[in-house]
Amino acid sequence: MKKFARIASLIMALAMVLTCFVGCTADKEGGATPGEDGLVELKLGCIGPLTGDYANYGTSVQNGVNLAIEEINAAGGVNGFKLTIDFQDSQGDPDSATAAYGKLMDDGMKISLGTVLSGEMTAVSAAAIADEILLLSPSASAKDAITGNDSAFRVCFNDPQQGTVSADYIADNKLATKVAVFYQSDLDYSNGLYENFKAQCAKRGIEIVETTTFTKSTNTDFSTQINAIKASGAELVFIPIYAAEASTFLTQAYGKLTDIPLFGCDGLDGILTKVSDTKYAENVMMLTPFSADDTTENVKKFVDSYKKNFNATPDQFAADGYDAVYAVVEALKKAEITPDNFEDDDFNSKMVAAMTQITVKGVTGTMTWTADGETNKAAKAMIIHDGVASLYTSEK
Amino acid sequence: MENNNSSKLVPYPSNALVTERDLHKPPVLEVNHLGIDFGGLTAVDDFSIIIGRTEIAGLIGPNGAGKTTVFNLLTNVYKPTRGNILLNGYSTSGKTTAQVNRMGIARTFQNIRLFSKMSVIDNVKVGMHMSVKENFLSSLSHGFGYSKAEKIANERALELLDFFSMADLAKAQAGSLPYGAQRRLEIIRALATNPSIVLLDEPAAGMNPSETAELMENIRRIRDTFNIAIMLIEHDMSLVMGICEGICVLNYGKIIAKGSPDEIKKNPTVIEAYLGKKKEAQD
Amino acid sequence: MKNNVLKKLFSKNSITIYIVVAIYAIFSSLLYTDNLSRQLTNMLISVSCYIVLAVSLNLVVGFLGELSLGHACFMSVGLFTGCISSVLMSNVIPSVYIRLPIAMILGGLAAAAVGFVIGLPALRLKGDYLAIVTLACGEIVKNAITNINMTVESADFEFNGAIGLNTNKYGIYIKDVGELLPYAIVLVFVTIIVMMNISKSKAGRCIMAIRDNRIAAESIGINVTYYKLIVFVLAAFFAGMAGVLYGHGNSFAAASKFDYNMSIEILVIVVLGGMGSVRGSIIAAIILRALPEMLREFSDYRMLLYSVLLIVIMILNANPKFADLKGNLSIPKIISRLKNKDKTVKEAK
Amino acid sequence: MTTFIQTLIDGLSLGSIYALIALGYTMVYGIAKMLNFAHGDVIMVGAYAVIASVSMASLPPVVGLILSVVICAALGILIEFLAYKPLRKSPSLAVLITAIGVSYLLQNLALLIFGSEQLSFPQVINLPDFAFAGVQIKGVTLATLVITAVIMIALTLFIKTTKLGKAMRASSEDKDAAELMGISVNRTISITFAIGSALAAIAGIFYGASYVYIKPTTGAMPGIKAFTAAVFGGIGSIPGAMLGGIILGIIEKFSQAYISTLWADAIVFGVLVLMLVIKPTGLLGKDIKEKV
Repeated sequence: MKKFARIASLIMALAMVLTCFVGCTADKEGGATPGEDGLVELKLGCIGPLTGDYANYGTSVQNGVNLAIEEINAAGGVNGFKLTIDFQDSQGDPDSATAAYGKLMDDGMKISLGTVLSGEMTAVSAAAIADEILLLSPSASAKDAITGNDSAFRVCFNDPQQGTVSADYIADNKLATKVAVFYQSDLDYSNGLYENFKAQCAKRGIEIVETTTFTKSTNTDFSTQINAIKASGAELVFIPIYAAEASTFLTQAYGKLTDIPLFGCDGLDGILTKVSDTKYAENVMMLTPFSADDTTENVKKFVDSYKKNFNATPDQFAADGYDAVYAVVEALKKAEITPDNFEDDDFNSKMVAAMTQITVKGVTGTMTWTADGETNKAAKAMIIHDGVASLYTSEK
Repeated sequence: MENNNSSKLVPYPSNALVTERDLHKPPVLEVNHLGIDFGGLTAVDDFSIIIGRTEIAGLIGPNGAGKTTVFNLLTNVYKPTRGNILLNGYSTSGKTTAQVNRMGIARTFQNIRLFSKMSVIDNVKVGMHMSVKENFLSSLSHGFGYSKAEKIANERALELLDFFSMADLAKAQAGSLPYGAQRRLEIIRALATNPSIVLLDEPAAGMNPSETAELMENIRRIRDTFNIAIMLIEHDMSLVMGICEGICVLNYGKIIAKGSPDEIKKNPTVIEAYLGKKKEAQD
Repeated sequence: MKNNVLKKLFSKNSITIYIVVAIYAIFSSLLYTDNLSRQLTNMLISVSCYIVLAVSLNLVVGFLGELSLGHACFMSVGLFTGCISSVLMSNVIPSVYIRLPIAMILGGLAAAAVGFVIGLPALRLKGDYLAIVTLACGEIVKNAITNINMTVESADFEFNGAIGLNTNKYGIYIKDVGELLPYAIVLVFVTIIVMMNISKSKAGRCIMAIRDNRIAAESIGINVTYYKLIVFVLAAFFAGMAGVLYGHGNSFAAASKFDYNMSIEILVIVVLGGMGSVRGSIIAAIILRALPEMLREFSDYRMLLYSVLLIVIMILNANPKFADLKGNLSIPKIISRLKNKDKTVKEAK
Repeated sequence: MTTFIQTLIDGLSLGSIYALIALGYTMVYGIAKMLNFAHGDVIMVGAYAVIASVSMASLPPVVGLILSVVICAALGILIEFLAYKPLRKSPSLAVLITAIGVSYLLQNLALLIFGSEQLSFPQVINLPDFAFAGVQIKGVTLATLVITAVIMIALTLFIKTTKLGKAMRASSEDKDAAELMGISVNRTISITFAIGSALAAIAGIFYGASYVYIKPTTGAMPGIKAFTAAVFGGIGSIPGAMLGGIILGIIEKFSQAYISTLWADAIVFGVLVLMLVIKPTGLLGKDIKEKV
């Protein structure tokens, strides 16, 4: 075995040469010379899990981003720019995401679409403070993911917002007075929603009669939790979890939790495409800014071309990614960035300043941004009936 | 260490294997009615023996007689079901194998058990671990008297190796040594623990006559140089009869004879155990 | 006498030190002159942590010969204890740079305490049974940290284990890699020097003796219990320190990251680098951490290539022909060949 | 009381899946003396094979199931040949690392072929569910239990009585001696992997039938749980694997139902540690005393 140390030294020498090589190529910047189409390349970067456990979220965002960029470039670009996207894999690991962010910076990224997951975003937004580069995360929803970095924004709601709004919505519409909560205890998203939901429930007089959880290592069999919810006499189950686990939950709860509506947030989006049979998703409500079944023109257009391109129905993550690109486009327009001035020192500050001034009519709603990076947009409550999600109306 | 002084032993039982030379010194090992059962099966029973301060004792018997089990009992690898062991006058009951070693018993193994991935000298040095004056801090930092302790350890280890003319092999990997050298190294390692008695489990196994002769010489030299007792299990009768002063014969876990080599050679029970009863054999 | 000095200068351990010095010299000079790519800059601390983790796990796997699948949990315990205590100390010691070493020691001690507890089953179990118990203990620790909910009002500090620790928010995130790197270098050197020292000391000999033959080790009076526990405690201590460093170099840490997958990742480094070889662990840590980053060019096929390379390296490593080849290219071999050349030249004269 | 019985049944349901996976794990371990960390991922491949053949290629379910078993058996032989055979003489840890590499490889291959989005397992096993006195039993659970028991008995008999089984035992005891006795060790180990992987395919089918959704990383967690179960039952012991799996499932469900879902992981692993410390060779593992 000791011999290996020797080969290792050989490989290491090789690795060092290679890494130095990587370091050298880093100097290359996308210069301002226009290409054949007369457009100058403007490099966007994004980081998210394309492999590993959370690969589906990263892939969704990637698809949404790619779609938006294709559309924009096909329409002649923006302000004389052709957008390019470099999407780096992080496996969901904040550490890897930070390294990927470094690589993107090396490769001349001008605008960052941040990261897909909250943990990654927390790491990257802190590491990026000194760069002052605009970070617009499509889907990092944890409260702290963008705090501390004045250039960081997000397209999605933050977790506390959603938890609070959910409790309010349930109270306002008198959906239930006794609720059960089912959430993933080792997931930041799930916890953030639950904590705030719980706090708001206390304020609004909603009684939480049962709280039951699962973890990443026990996410296949929910029979015990379903039985506990059933026994608790809850009138509604709040499930602030992602669609993958939710589909498992719904499938197993089928026939056991009849007449008890399930209420989730944006994580549930895309549930209809994930369950093996849409009957499992009957009566599921979700509070989400995006719905693939929305008949608004721009949403319809987005959903159709997404289906055409990727042979799948877009979910929240894809829509967030799509909107993030359009928000960047709006900001570029607002800040009047052109190929003449985009390499100026004040590029970043102009972009960041523009972010709080723009209004984007995206597929996840009409958005404006506050200086602390949060978005203002309306959440819609959707309810699923017969395999179709439609806006919830309380008189039904 | 509970009330050790009271267990000091004075009188010798009549069947002691103590040579005249050691008669007036307290014995190194006194074993009384030792026995062990493995799941109802009695492997060793009523094993009593006394070994003198500088005696070379032999433990012989047919295959499966329980000889190695006796060694395992003496070193507390197996906990005895019955009986007691007094080592230098102190009871070893309830002690771990490591503690028993520190009380004064060292041993070798039938199937060689060296630290095969370590160097020869490290095998010896690890045997001397109790006498190397290094605490954990100096081990980590190589300060606080580390150099001095290592220097002393090195010198002493080389001395020991030289005693068996193995000093030139000090840097070799223990596992790569030839068989005979491995056996010798195991003995050196046992001696390195500074024992008052060494148990050798078939030290001559696999050796040719000239190697065996050399081993016999070495065993005597060990006794004379270190002034310790040696107890050995061996099938090679020329070796046993050649160097042992007292011999104990074991069969089916019980002592069937004790005495000097000459007595053992003539003992009809021993002959019977080894060759079988003539009549029965014919049946 | 001169020969002895030479020997010392070119001993295996000294060469390891030279290699590490050279690596850090190159990277720090690049870093401090602003010539290092951002990708590599952002990897420096994490790779340093992995070196410490691998070298310390090597103490358990390589020196003691016990399979441990719970090493990541020591890092996790260290990280959270160290970082939280650093936050809580902020009123007493305002400078995070002074708090960091204290936090590292506290984190290390907490991890060592957990290491002691996890080491206890190791006294009775071995092989795959011990492996599964260490894995289980790691998962228990992860579960426990996830369920922690603490609020310290005086320090305006809140920690929810499931959501994770945002070090940036509490001012203990050291953004500038250049500021954190000296701590990392010191930690790496302390770790490898201690590990190399141990291998050449009484304690190390006893530990390796237990690995090679436990029964023989007992027969020569080695206190197996003591040394096994010491190994677990010491390995955990260093892993814990690495955790604190990691926590200060990353603005976000969640307990769920430190699961058995990460422990396995560290084990892969140790085995690939060679059991008991400190140098091998260091180099393998660098390669295995750098590999996925270097493979970024291959985008979708990145992790696929990584897994193929892992298998290929392991198989090549077992191939005797390849072993000869790499043996010939090793530094000591080259040195000895150069020496022989000198001799033959002299003799020719 | 109803809750208690229901929990017990839920535990049996989960445990029988663990047991089924653990059988393949322990069988490969018992013969090849290696921890095949990729076993869980072969389960994933088995499930995907059914999805591909039944849902995508619209083949009849029976063909899909058979295809899945055949593909996995072939995959097992291939993995053994490419990744493990070159390391036959290496330390067991080296093989463990290669197995981890194979596990990553399978996951990432599946990711490239089937994408990251979860797919639904087709309803190939249609069994009615039972309910009496407020307790529900799924048909799949009963089927899994029965098939696990049948496989356990068949495997035990196979290894104890058949010529090939004896060759397997001989190869596991002493490869060189087995070779001298005219047993082709390479072939025997290949067959072991084929059988182990075919069992993984069956486990994959039942996993899919019980839990429906399959992702490229689906195999990882059940793999680790089954490994835990196999060690719990005494690794290498076939009845032990079944017992270990079922007990693990029951402990998991009871700690969720009666103690806390938040602490369920810690409790399950805590019980495991405790049991192993009390009985260091697992429930049914043979205590091989090292001869001194």
